[in-house]
Amino acid sequence: MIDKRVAGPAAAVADIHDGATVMIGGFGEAGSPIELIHALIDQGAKRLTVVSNNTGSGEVGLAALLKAGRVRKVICSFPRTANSTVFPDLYRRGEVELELVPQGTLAERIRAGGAGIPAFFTPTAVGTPLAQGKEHRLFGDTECVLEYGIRADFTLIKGRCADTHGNVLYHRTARNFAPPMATAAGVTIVQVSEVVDAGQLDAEAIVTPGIFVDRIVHVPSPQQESALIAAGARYP
Amino acid sequence: MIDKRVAGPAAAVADIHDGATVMIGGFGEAGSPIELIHALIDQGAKRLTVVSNNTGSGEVGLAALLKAGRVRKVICSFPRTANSTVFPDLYRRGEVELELVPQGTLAERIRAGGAGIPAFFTPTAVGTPLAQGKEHRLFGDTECVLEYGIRADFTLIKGRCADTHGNVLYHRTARNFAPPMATAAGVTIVQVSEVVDAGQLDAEAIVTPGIFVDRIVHVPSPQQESALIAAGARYP
Amino acid sequence: MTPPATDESAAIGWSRDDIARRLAQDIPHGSYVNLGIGIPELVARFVPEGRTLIYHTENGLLGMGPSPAAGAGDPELINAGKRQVTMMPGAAFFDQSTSFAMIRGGHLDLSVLGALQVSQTGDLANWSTGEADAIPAVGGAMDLVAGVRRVFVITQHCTKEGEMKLVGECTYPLTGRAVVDRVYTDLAVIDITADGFRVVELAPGVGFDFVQERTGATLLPPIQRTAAV
Amino acid sequence: MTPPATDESAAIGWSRDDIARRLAQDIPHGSYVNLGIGIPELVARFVPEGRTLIYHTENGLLGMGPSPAAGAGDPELINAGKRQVTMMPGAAFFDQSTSFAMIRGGHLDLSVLGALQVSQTGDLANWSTGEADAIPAVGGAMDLVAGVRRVFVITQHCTKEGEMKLVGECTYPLTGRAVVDRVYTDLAVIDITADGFRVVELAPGVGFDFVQERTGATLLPPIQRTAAV
Repeated sequence: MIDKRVAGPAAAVADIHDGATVMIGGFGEAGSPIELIHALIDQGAKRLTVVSNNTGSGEVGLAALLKAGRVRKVICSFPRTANSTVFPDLYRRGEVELELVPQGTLAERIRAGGAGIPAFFTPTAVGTPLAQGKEHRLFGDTECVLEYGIRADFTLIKGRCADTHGNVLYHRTARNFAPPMATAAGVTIVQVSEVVDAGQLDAEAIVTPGIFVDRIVHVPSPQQESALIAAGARYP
Repeated sequence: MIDKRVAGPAAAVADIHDGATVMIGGFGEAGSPIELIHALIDQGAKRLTVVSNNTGSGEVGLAALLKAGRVRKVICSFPRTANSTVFPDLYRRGEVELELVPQGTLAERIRAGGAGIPAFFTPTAVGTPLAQGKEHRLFGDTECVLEYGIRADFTLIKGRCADTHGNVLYHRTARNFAPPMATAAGVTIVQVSEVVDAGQLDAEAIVTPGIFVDRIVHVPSPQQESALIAAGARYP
Repeated sequence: MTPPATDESAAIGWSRDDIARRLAQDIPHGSYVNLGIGIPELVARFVPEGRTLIYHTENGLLGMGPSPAAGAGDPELINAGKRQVTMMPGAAFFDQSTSFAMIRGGHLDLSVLGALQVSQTGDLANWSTGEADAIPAVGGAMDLVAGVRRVFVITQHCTKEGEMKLVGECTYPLTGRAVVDRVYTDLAVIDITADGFRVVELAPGVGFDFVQERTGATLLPPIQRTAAV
Repeated sequence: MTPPATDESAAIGWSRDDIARRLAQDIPHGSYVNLGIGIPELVARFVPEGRTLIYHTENGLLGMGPSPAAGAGDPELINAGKRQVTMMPGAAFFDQSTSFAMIRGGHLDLSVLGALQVSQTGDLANWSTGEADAIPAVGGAMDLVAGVRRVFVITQHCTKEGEMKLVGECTYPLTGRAVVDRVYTDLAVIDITADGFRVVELAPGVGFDFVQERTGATLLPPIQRTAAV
């Protein structure tokens, strides 16, 4: 019998090492695996490189991980949002490195990392500062830049429901970066609010097949970033 | 209101021009859009380039299109199967050109074509005859070859169910090449055995979003290649 | 570059709603459309009766609907601006790599974006003013302009400070090169052509010279449609 | 190259079932496995009690089960050999680009394949004999050997005609270069190491020299495991 459940968030992230590259799902608060991030803060790993579309809001979740000084570098497309002050402060003080990547190029680089494609050409960003220093090549009339796949040591994502084999379903626009990130890490950890036995999900409707998932954490009632911020919460 | 249904297979393929590149879904008989292929035979377009994983069996479907002399070139990974005689005969007589592509590279080239990625590097086929003459590059310890995206003028695929917006669900391993092919053509035509109103499908479970589909043809009882061959059928 | 000092410009020409309404007229029925955050979102309110557009939001939804009723929202059903939205019949969810495959692969018919500057060759600058202290953030803007079939810009003709936004060459960092097809401002609708800016239509009561004075490159006059040639 | 003429070779060593059974012992519980068409498929019959393997078929199914009962099959639920199969609890369907992302991206633990030739550096030839009149067909073999973490070959040690299949250098067109980890034949289990072929285990009653005579490159003897070093 195959059962990828682990005891809880702490057990799931216990082996994330100092200096690890960690992909973290979410677009804004949608899909942010807050319980896994908080467990990672408790666990204490340092000098992390974080791959995530944003940098969190308030002082919970991803922003709290940054605030705790655990992140050396962020690879993302949009590091500021309405309630985001932690990253901007760190960045202005020179305490965190930023690799800014267009959102679609970020998604494609992650997919490529997971699909064994070391590099690809894309027309996105040609003629902009984000293409500077990159290899260019013309395809027909379209100038492109060469972009490289990204892989991580760990991926932390949030799903809605998983079976014990690690097949995952998501909730609406919380899906966002989770499926490609699930494919691109040595160890993929997913928190879900529901776990069912293998065979309970429709094989036609599975979004992330279990082969991409290593550990399942059951978090029955995940917290929502905006609700925590509205309540004035900070972590830890 | 948006409704992408067309009257039938003949109407769906009416504008496929001589010399067109046509992607045809299916892995063996699973997912082969036989009714659309037969309509294309009736329609008469010539000098086609066909992108498909196989070359059909017996003298129905894809094999019948080849037998009718409509295909100038085939891009595929596996052009022979148990009951396939049409393609081998044409190939040995020098009457059809073959571009042989590893199956995964074929799938990725089609996806790239649909995703606006003109080219990508892959380790597949390095050191083999299929890598000869291709640009090589080393990424870390892994030597790779450069492969190019493929696009087509038309894609013909089979789904199980579509809504009027063109959102498509598939049946088991009949899915195979249909989702990437749907993205990679100027005009994508899907035959399905069931059509429902927009809003009747679960938005979380849609495999091919409607943006990739141009025409829906309702074929309530599609024929199965093996059954036709067992019955001694030939087309036309 | 600063146009002639004047206080009139706010009072004349199209209002923001007018610009959005004018732009909406140019979107065919059945189009797949991505509306940028802010003013571009206004366009959805003015789609002519009888036309259905399908809205794409790059964070993973096709068939996006308007904001939910108060209290009925879902914090995980949001748009690219991270605001809660709804879904229409026929909607589909997908991941980010699929969403940007739609964009980069040319599957969307139209992207409507705001601008800091648009050049006469269609260069767009809309993501960064290049200030040293700014936090750089690009999101999906570069992908949209590189991939979507047509790119419309909706913007005030000049900034609040009176700086020209339609220019010979952008001074802000680019979002994309030669990507804009048409610009809709409070003063005019202007195409980017091989010859540069060409006026398609002037706002009511706005003269050609008035617009030219507020534009940082030569404006070509509308092409006259004659009854017979 | 032809080994010493003998009629014994068919009678001694492991049967095809034996080879499959021996190979199956080396696959850990929970592995994601792709079995090639033909002899490799036998492996699934001999998985030791208490282990669950998850079978991938590259045409788009993870969690493939055995052949259906007569008359219970679905012509659109097939394996890579285009034979009807079933699905196990926990199965998932996906498209070809996802299926080969699994393969190329190193997500599968093991690929078991047949061979025409395997070289002492792990080159594999298994898709073409290079005959002029043959219809070239490759399928997913090149993707599997390039991407899957471990590649096991299961094969007779020599062809029916007595030609060696384990060779110094392949003469048939390659499927992949330096891709094979281990070979299971009727005579022995042999690792591909940095030093060449190394015998891991001999079939009962089969001597080292007997295997060496039937192998087209130097065989290294098994590494002796001593109780203490």
